[in-house]
Amino acid sequence: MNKEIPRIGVYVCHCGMNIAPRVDVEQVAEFASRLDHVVVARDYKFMCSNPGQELIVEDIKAHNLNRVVVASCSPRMHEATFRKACRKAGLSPYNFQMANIREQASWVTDDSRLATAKAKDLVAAAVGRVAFHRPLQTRRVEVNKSVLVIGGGIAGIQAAISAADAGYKVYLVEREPSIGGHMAKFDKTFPTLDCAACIMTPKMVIAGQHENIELLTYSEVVGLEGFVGNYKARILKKPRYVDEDKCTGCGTCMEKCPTRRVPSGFEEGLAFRPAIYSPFPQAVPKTPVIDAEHCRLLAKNKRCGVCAKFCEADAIDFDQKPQYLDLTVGAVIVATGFAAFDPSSMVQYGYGIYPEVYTSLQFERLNNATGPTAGQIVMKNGQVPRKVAIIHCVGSRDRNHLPYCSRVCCMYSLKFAHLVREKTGAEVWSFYIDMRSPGKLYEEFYNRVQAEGVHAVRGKVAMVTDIVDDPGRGSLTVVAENTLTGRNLRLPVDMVILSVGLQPAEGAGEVARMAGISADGDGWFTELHAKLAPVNTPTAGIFLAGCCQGPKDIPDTVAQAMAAAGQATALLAAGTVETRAEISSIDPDICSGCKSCLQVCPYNAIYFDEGRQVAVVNDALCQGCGSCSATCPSSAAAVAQFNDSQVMAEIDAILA
Amino acid sequence: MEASFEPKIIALVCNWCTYTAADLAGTSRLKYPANVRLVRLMCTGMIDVKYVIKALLDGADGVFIGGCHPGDCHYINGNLKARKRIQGVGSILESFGFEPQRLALRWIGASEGPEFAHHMTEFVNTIMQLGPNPSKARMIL
Amino acid sequence: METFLKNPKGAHEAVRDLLKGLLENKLADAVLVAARTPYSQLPMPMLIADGQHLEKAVPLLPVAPFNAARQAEALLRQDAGRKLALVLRPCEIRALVELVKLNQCSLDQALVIGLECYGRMENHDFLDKYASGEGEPAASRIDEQLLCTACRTCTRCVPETADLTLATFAGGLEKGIWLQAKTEAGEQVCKDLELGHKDMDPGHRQAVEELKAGRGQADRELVEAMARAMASMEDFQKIIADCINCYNCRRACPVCYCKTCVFVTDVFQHPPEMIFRRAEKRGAVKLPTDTTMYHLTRLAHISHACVGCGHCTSVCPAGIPVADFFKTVARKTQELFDYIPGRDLDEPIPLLVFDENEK
Amino acid sequence: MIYGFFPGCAYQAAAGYKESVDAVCGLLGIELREIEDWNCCGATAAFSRSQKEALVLTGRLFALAARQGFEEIVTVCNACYSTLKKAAKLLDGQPALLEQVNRVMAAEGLLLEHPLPVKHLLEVMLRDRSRLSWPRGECRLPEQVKVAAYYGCQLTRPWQDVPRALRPDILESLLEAAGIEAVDHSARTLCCGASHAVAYSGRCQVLIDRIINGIRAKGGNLVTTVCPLCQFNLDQGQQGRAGDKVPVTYFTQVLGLAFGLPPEKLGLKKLLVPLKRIGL
Repeated sequence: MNKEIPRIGVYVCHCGMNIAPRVDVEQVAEFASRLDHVVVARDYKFMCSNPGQELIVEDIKAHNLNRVVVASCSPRMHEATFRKACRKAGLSPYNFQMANIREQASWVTDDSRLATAKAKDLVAAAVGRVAFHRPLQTRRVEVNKSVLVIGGGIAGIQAAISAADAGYKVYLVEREPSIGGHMAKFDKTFPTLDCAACIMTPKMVIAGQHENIELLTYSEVVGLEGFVGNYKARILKKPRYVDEDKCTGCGTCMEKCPTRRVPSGFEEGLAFRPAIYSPFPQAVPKTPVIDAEHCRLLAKNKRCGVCAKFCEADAIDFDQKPQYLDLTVGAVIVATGFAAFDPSSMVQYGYGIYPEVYTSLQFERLNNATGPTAGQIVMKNGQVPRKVAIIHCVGSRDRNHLPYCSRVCCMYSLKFAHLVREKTGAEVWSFYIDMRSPGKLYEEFYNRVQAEGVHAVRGKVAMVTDIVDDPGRGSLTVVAENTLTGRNLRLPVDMVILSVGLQPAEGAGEVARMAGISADGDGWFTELHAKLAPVNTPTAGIFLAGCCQGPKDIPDTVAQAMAAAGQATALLAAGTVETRAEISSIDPDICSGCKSCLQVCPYNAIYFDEGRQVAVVNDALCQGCGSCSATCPSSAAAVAQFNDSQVMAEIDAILA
Repeated sequence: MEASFEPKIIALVCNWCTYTAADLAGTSRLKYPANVRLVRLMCTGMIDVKYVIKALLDGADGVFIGGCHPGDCHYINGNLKARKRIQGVGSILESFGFEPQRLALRWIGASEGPEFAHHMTEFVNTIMQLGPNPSKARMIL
Repeated sequence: METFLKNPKGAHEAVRDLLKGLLENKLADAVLVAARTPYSQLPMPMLIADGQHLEKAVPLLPVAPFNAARQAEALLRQDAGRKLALVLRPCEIRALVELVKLNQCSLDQALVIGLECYGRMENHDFLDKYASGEGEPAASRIDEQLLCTACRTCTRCVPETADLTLATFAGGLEKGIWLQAKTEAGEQVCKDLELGHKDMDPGHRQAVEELKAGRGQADRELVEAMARAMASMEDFQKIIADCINCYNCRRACPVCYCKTCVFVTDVFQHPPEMIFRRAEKRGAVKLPTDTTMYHLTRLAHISHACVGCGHCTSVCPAGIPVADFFKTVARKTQELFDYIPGRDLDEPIPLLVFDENEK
Repeated sequence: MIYGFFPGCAYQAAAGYKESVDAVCGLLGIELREIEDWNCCGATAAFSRSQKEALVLTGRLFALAARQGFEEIVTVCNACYSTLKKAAKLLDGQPALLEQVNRVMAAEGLLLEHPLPVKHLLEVMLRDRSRLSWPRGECRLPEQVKVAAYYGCQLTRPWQDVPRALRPDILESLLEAAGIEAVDHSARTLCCGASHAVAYSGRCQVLIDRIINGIRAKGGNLVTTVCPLCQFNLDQGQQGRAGDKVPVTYFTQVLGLAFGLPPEKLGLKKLLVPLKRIGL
């Protein structure tokens, strides 16, 4: 029962031209002024502006209001703003309610009469409900001063370094044997053409040696629970069969291993590796792993153990078992990156059929000084190509595959074009749908590459075939239409590069589930707000970095990684977080001890007090989902801000 | 003055998915019937059967419940609990002559603004065809 | 095993012998059984510790002012360090099972003796008819028409989870009563009391079938009639028109287990302006408010667990057939959740279990 | 096994197609029972004139087949196959169209509830192989014969559901089942220009040469087709050809040879590019 009589102030926002013309705000304010307990009701151009907020503050004092309603945009936009204003005037921020008359009325309704009617209802609902609001108590709880970074690509590495430099413990988890991700495979980077290794390797080394960073390579996150400031993560360390502490990284084992022809994932299948391997020379850590599937001893259990015989450090350990690590961290940065689109499904481009058709990642390796050809752009037969075709948007902007633009394939294709021209002098034909070069120095790079004599053809390639009209002029024919000239084209070439699109990394969905973050239709993780919270997720304390949130180039990835680290460390620096006020509590005088709530609570946040035979909420664990309140027939369990009286008052007012 | 029937619909939606989708529909300026009144809850899992009963007894012409797709619930499985509860109360209300179509449960994900608008339009049309809530005219004791 | 408890004085005496035996052999420290107080015509649930008092026990009389499950719960709420034997009707046992599921009590210290139940009369009918106790019916069957509606339409009149069952339907009640052991505990008791085995009266099964068949018919007719009678909110309002919000029905209900009903908490103590608003909206509003809300909510909360004992109707001062519309709705909800209340301790309560693949 | 067979107009005249089909089917225990009173499917021409008329032509075939108790229609011609598939897709999706067609066919007392599945004999042989009397013995086709499978454009596009439409391999699988290892080439579904052979023979020549060259480049010395139009066009299209000619056969002719059936029963004499070029 309401002891204190509510004194409510209602503020209807014009939001410039966003609400006002469609919704008759004066009428709504006048309507509000006649509602029960409303002491003052006004309309104003921009409630979120300083004068707007001041208006509230002054009224609270002048009319000693004890409840405030603002009718404007979505609470997901400005609830925090107005709660602050209330607090500033000495009013509990929880004695506030917002009515969303922009996203849910003015913006979605043509008929201004209906929009106004809807706005009135929503205001009435807010007023009806706010009368039942109570000041809520929150506690501050310690934030664990460490960060978990999931994914060891450039995004994860940068985020880890930034957070570690800020003085916080960082756990960097990477499922491959080495950190580095995709960028480690690249040779040059657009538009500046500086060598990827030259800028990447130092970062990897820093990450590897940083006293605040604990590298967990060849490991995966298999469990994640808890809440902001206090996440519990379970890490699976896959058996390396090599003792990281003993191994000196001398590499003898790799030379001696009798199994030699395992296709190398890092080399995109262009080269082979032994069963005991370290993916690439600059790998961090250097410690190799034994690939149990191909190891003669582990897989076929033949008598082998050659690696062990030659290992002077005696680091080989065939008895290693999977290990589980349980970490407690204050924040989590998700940087699971992307996977390159596999073009084998697009039979018309002949990938996997014609040896001289390469994916972009394969071409990166072909270019790379440490790659299978030591950086020579040559065909399988060792000869230098005379004519190379580069096909943009393979899989991208394609209803049958990836509907969206990969954001990087135009630029890296131009980079390829440049490299081919520079290294081989070969003729380069680039087939594009639209040339997209938005970014600092990108357009300039495009112009430069054009000037280098690259033929750019606007048109999607129909097919690549090994049927050639003149065998002397290349082993492949690219069939396409030049949509600018309207002419069909049968272009003989020696080599075709497929600039494939980007898709979410394998297993990203699992990570999303564990972290309780959502993904869009294409599988990219959704940020809290597209513009205003690009690295945050709806789950406090979990941040996004890099391509896991959407296709990105390296500069954007690094920027976002630093931003994510910034957000995470800001949270840690604060030292404590305010506990959620909107959580459940159980009235022991009403509870009948039936334990139903214990059964439905997804967080085991309710325990049973055997002495009093009642259920009790652990407010550190409760997330406020209300499973218990909806299950409890006597409503002994109730979520603050969402209790029966408040919700039913809202419904009551809408239908009054 | 029996003007054209403007149904009033109470939509009990979860903060994370359907409410977000509604905002998205707004920012995308998608138009849908103005008859819907959203009541924002943290999760469909907190929807008490009383809310549904009250809304219909107080004359709502329809009750729409929108939550995250199964598996996507921000609170792991609140939506699954809701689904079962709503089935239960639905079958009860049905025995008292409430058409089952007056109570709808749909999954609308955070990024599904267009779907939100679509479901609203669809539901409002259904209610239009059903006509006003029979209990509306009568005095409810 | 089965056996026949002989006693020339008839069934009630035979039951008393059994219970006396339990007490004397320390198989139970006390017995909960319907018995007369020195002053009452109606048998009340009585906790009997001394065999002397068993002479007043009349569990087979066709009347019961309570669903004794609530009294049983009170005694079994926590371990009292005593063993309790309970003589209960099938609907009482079903309710008790639901209460155990709801963590309200435990059967660890209980020996449940169920009786095959011919049904009960409404208290006032019983008193009118047998005020003097003259010509009081023996344990045997009485005219169905004398029974309350719930019992007349009850097909679950044979105990389903009792340790021991008093097989009233097997007949021979003037010479004693048949006893069946349904659980290990029950078997043990029979051994301890050295009750020899005797093959069940062959007529028993048929008697049960016939009774159930007749009741089933009555049940279907009732539910169909009721479904028609409450086909719209307006119809339903006519049915509950005289409700005075006394909440007796939920107090009498053995599965309405809430210590405090939400309808007597702050949630429904509306601030006056809210009630005025309702009056202004509809022109007038009946007080107390939320009567329909109360009945619908109760249906939503526990119709799946309704054991059909009918006590809600019996206690209603306004003569509202609460049990009838509960039965009608429960039929649907229990079918929907494929749930049969009181059948099995391990059968989970529907609203507490859910999974992604449910439709 | 008995199949509802739609021969199509080009079948009878096709060089040895009928002979070889009869011979091979006889051997395998396949009975192709002609749909009685069948009519021309209308091919692409009918559709380019009027969709409704085209759908009546095809609809009638489905209706007849259904009435004669067949559950699917088997063809031996890509054009028929493609046309029927297209019709089936349209009629399945749009009750209105089906209604129109039925109204016309009512005059004949025909009613079509739903179109039947359409299969090429090639697909049927592959699918039902286990239930056919497939010869056990090893392949009788001489070593030096290098068979190249040619599908043409209409078997896999645009209405069909043959996997890897642009580089199918079901014909290769069938040949393999007869012990023939087909050459791996890229001309499988290139258009041979058949439908323009008369109007633009010059342009077609380029296409034909491209196909033949593509096959020769991969060591193929015998083309095998699944369609009268393809066979005829590729066969006669080589007459003016300067370079080495390659015999163009029907898949049933090659199967026949592999199974060791007497050549004279396979109508091989009717081929324009003679088989003796490759010592047959």
